[in-house]
Amino acid sequence: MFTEKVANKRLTDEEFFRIRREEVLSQWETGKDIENLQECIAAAKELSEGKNHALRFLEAKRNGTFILIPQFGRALTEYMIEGITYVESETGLVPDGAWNLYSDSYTRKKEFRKAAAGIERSRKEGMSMLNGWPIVNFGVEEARKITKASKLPLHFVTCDEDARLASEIALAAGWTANSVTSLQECISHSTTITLADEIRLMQYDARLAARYQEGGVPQCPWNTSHLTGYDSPGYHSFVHVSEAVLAAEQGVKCQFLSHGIGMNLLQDIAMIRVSEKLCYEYCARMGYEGVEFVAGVFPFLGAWPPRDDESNAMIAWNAAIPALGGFPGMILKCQDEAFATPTKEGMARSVRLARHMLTVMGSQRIPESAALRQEEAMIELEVRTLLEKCLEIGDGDMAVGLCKGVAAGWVDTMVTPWRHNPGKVLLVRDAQGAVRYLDAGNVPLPAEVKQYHLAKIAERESRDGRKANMDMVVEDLQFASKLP
Amino acid sequence: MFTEKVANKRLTDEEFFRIRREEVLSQWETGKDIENLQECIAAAKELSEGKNHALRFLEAKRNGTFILIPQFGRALTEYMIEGITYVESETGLVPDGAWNLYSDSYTRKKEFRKAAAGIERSRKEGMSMLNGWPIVNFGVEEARKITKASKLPLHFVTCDEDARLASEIALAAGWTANSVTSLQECISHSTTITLADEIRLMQYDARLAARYQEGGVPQCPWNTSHLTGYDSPGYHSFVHVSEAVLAAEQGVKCQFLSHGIGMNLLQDIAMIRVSEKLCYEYCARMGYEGVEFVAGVFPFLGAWPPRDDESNAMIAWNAAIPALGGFPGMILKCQDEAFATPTKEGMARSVRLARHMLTVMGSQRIPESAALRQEEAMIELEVRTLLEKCLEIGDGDMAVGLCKGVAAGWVDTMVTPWRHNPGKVLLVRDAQGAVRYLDAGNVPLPAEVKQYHLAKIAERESRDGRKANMDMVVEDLQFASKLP
Amino acid sequence: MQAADKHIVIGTIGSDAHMIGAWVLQKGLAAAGFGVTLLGAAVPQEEFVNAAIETHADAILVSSLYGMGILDCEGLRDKCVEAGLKNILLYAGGNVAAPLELQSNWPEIEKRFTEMGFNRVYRNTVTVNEVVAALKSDLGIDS
Amino acid sequence: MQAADKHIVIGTIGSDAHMIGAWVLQKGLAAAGFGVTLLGAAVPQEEFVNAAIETHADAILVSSLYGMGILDCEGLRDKCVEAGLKNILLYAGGNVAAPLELQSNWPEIEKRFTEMGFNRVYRNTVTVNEVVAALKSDLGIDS
Ligand code: B12
Ligand code: B12
Repeated sequence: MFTEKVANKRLTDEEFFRIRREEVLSQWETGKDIENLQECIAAAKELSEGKNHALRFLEAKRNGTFILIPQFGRALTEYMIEGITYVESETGLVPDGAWNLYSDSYTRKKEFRKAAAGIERSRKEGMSMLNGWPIVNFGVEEARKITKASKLPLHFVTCDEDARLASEIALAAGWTANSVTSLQECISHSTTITLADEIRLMQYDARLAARYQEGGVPQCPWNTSHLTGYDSPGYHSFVHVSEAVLAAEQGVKCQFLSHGIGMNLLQDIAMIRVSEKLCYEYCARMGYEGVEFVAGVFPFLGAWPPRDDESNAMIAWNAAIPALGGFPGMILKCQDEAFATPTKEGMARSVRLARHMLTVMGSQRIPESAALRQEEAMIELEVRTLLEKCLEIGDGDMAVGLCKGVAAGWVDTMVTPWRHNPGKVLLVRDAQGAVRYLDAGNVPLPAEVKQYHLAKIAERESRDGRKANMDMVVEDLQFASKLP
Repeated sequence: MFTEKVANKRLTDEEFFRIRREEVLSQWETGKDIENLQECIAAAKELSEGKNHALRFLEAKRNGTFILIPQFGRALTEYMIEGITYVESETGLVPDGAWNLYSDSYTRKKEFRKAAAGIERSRKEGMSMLNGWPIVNFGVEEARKITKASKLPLHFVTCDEDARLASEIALAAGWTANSVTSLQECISHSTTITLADEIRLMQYDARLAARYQEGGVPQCPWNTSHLTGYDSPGYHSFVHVSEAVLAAEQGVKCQFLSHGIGMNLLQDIAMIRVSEKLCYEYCARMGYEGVEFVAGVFPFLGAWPPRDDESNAMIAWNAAIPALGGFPGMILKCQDEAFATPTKEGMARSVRLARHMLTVMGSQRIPESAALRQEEAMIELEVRTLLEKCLEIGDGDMAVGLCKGVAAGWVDTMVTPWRHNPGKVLLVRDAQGAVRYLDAGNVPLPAEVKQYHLAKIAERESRDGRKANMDMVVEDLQFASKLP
Repeated sequence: MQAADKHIVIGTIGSDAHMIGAWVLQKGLAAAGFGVTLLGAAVPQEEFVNAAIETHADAILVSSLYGMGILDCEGLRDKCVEAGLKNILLYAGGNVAAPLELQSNWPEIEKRFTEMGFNRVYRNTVTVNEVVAALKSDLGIDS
Repeated sequence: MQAADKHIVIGTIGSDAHMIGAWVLQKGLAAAGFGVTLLGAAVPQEEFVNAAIETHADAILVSSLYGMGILDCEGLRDKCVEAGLKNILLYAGGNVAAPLELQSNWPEIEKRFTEMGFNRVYRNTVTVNEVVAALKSDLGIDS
């Protein structure tokens, strides 16, 4: 597909429009409805009035308030509208909310024919047989119906390799956040694509967002580290900073940093602080000016418990962490998490629960402490080492360095479907439930960091009276889904 | 009723048995079934085997683990047994649980005839028409049925002025914790009784617990600051320490410190640390040796929200605080809180939720920090000042000092039904949701503490753009019960 | 007719120690212009009646939170009638029943309180404004 | 007959990227003595069949987590039959349906998978031990 070598360089107008014409709009028939980019931008400007993601999130950051972000995705437009309006009207989500909307996985793999069959099937069965909304099949006018039905900023999860057409349609519909990822997508959702190819695809998405921004529709694409649910905090931050730099090069001016968390209060807060700090620092250092970052939390991405009561605990604790950390974006999973795509009732319940967490604890913050500083220092050391090595090996080019790092085996994490991942890393939880490297593989952890992790694991070993090993790794994967 | 002056002195055997005969056992016909104290102690020893409150709680404290404590109280014995066995079997509460069991309020006011009518009425209606289990009407054999039905330590809420007969029956049934309170009872549940009378009544309860302990049945009576739900943390700690000293004088060797909390993480943790520390310190100073204290949290005693989702948030956050504080006792309210006495289904759901909080966060603790130290220092200063003033004015006698303090108007709190409370104090929440003195009345707050509170209130005033006043006080009473 | 011409007696009945609700209510009614006497907590029926006579009250607001409101309120209307307060308004409010099954069956609760001679009964989710509006309407006050 | 004589192919079907379940399952089955081939995630039907032929597999365990398992599994039995694997055991497991209404109607799910020619279908609450026991029973292994 892509033969050129990758580089962290802004797409020229010429390239952008060539790709747009040849590779993107032609993917499916609905591409033709958005041929005129100027018109799309003008329409988006109007449609997103009063519910712009970037403006609302930056405002929340300034004011120290929170935005609750439920998720939703169903096969048919009417289900989408029904769900969105239900939650908005039943929960008081407006105005301090936003939406994280999903396409189905066929769409995310460009299997539009399968998605079409899924739409038909859903109509026939009278329920959603797809795990999200097939935006490409439905096209921009349908998407605009959703925009109009909601009072809130909309983000569309445009990921899984090539989501360029989905991005085009979402932004043309007045949704004000797509996804600007890269390594994240490979690790979470891919098997064979190369990182270089993924980066090239995502450069387009980023450049597209930047064009809308430049055209007067502020954008806040999501820079995420949702990953597999079982990754080191340092790896998360590394993913964020590298993605930040790549998106900034394309002209993106505001990014939402959606961090998958491990549910260890101190470690998660430390991780997010390090990410945010280094996103600013590295962008500034590489000459990208005026780029803003808004930090957020995506609830634990590992296995959830299959019962309401335990899920309620998960929802609460996953909300308590951003609250105590003071991170404005609180994405929500719901009580249906272990079973099926969220129902509207489930999302409403989850919004109400999280909202009340904010009512009772929303202004409380974790105090500064030596323990938090230490956790931050350890993560920062890990992330800086990886970033510097990337820049070094890539001759100052983050994209090149990233690709080389994966190929050389020192950019690594655990249990991903992605075949190019080295897969030597093993992680377990320590005595406080923080995530630690049992085996760092070829990740160039500074000796100090490595020792810190091993010492923490040793604490657990002595508490539990057994050695950390593969069995413990497997058990830990399921620690939060177990019922008594 | 009591003509003698109060003093913090152990009841002599002679006094104890005279009171027992003349004032306690004769209160109701079931008193005669427990005439022989030696036999009662022997029976209790056997019945409490393997589920002793003191032993289990001290063990949890040593191991850094938690005990979940649901509550229950219904009019009929069969309802009690049904509820207890349901929760124990549906939640995995055994072995790391205990029960907080309630009598009805008629029993707590010695209105045994009304309680009898309530029993009849409940039978007729086929549901519980009393807000708890009328232990005195039912007597010791019925109570023993409950002991046998449960696998866990049982605490009986023996309070509301004169609960001496209830205490006698509960302990004779092998329940291993009654209540040793005093000012707490006046503030929470009383209108006209004098503090001196209340202390005298509670001295009997404490001495009774000590006798069981001396007879080989370890006891862990509850020393509580449940109060009204709207009291300063310093007042809470002060209540605990004063109660600790009074109970220790009677020979009580282990006390469970059940703190009503305000739901401000730092302030609550600081309060509990101060209480525990000063309980040890003052008991040692007054010569009571080998007294142990186990700290716990009673969920917010102010108004709860009238919907499940918001109640789930309350349950979660009220569990997170003892978890992060490392306090072994986690008492639970449930989703029924705003409406009616807890159902067994509600208690089971709440246990499962809290248990999963422990699964995901149970080994995480709040780190030491300057902010926490400052909060502790402020509370400690307040409490020490009150305690010292009591001892000074009481000539070294805590009971006398307490009574004089109330009479003189410098022992004071807010919105209690107790007519002897001075009632000049007004509390509001600050910008972080911590409870602060808007008006300290005649409470001898050190100037430093007073200024600290006012400065904190000023932060909120400037955030909210309005002055703190009575309206704010009234609003704050309901801050956690409001739905959007 | 004005709120200031009307007097209301409020208290928590029986052995019930909850008094925050009544306290909040009193502040709200006073702010709405009513004359209000707050009797506090654990108030016997007789005391309600005596206070109503003494203050020439137009309404008695009985608060009951602890779950035994039905038992505690039985006979209050009779006592009012005996004392010559046949037509005095009687409201109850709070958490009037202990079991959730009854508490969540509100038509049944209303039926029982009507049978006991109460004019209105309210859940604890009622707002002060709703209570003020009901009083004004029942007492013929222009709003 | 022993577990070591039996070979199992495991993978996640369709466009599904979830592979932790299959990975955990593989470890469990291997520990129980089975020969196991793990195909990873996003495995097309053809690849399952080819791997089964290649490894002389006795069972194919299809994992599907992302909610479109019904759509992805249709036709797999036919492909097996065509390839001469008429009697190979077919199990499915995970979160096989997207809507909660279907996912929580398990008899309906079982009916559908039976109609599709699957021998068993499991929810995601199944334990590895239960899967091992079913395989042993279906494959006639002494336990
Ligand atoms: C605070 C509180 C306490 C405090 C009371 C402090 C005080 N000084 O008042 C303390 C901790 C002392 C306490 C003690 C007990 N409590 Co309590 N308490 C509560 C709690 C948490 C909040 C009540 C409150 O203050 N709300 C805030 C105020 C502003 O609202 P409100 O009282 O509902 O009043 C409003 C409305 O109801 C209405 N209203 C009230 N009265 C009236 C009357 C009329 C005529 C009208 C129109 C309107 C009206 O207007 C008010 C203002 O908006 C409730 C549960 C809840 N609701 O969250 C339990 C609750 C009321 N308590 C309960 C019980 C059982 C007890 C105890 C027996 C012990 C126990 N098992 O916990 C003791 C009572 C002992 C005794 N002798 O009475 C139960 C009652 C169960 C039931 N009804 O079936 C409840 C519901 C908790 C529960 N689910 O178990 N409690
Ligand atoms: C971890 C996870 C992810 C990770 C996957 C990482 C990885 N490398 O595998 C990430 C974050 C990448 C991810 C992505 C997505 N996910 Co996901 N994910 C989960 C989650 C939280 C846990 C799954 C897990 O790993 N469990 C732990 C393992 C050990 O258990 P298990 O997978 O259930 O497997 C066990 C059993 O099911 C059984 N089993 C499994 N397969 C088989 C097969 C047979 C034959 C047998 C007998 C038994 C069996 O044995 C296994 C071992 O015990 C679940 C929700 C949950 N369950 O908590 C959602 C969930 C599966 N994901 C879901 C979705 C929709 C997605 C996405 C489409 C995006 C989105 N909307 O979130 C993408 C998928 C993109 C794609 N192309 O596939 C949905 C599926 C909805 C549905 N079925 O209706 C779920 C249920 C969440 C939800 N409620 O929305 N996800």
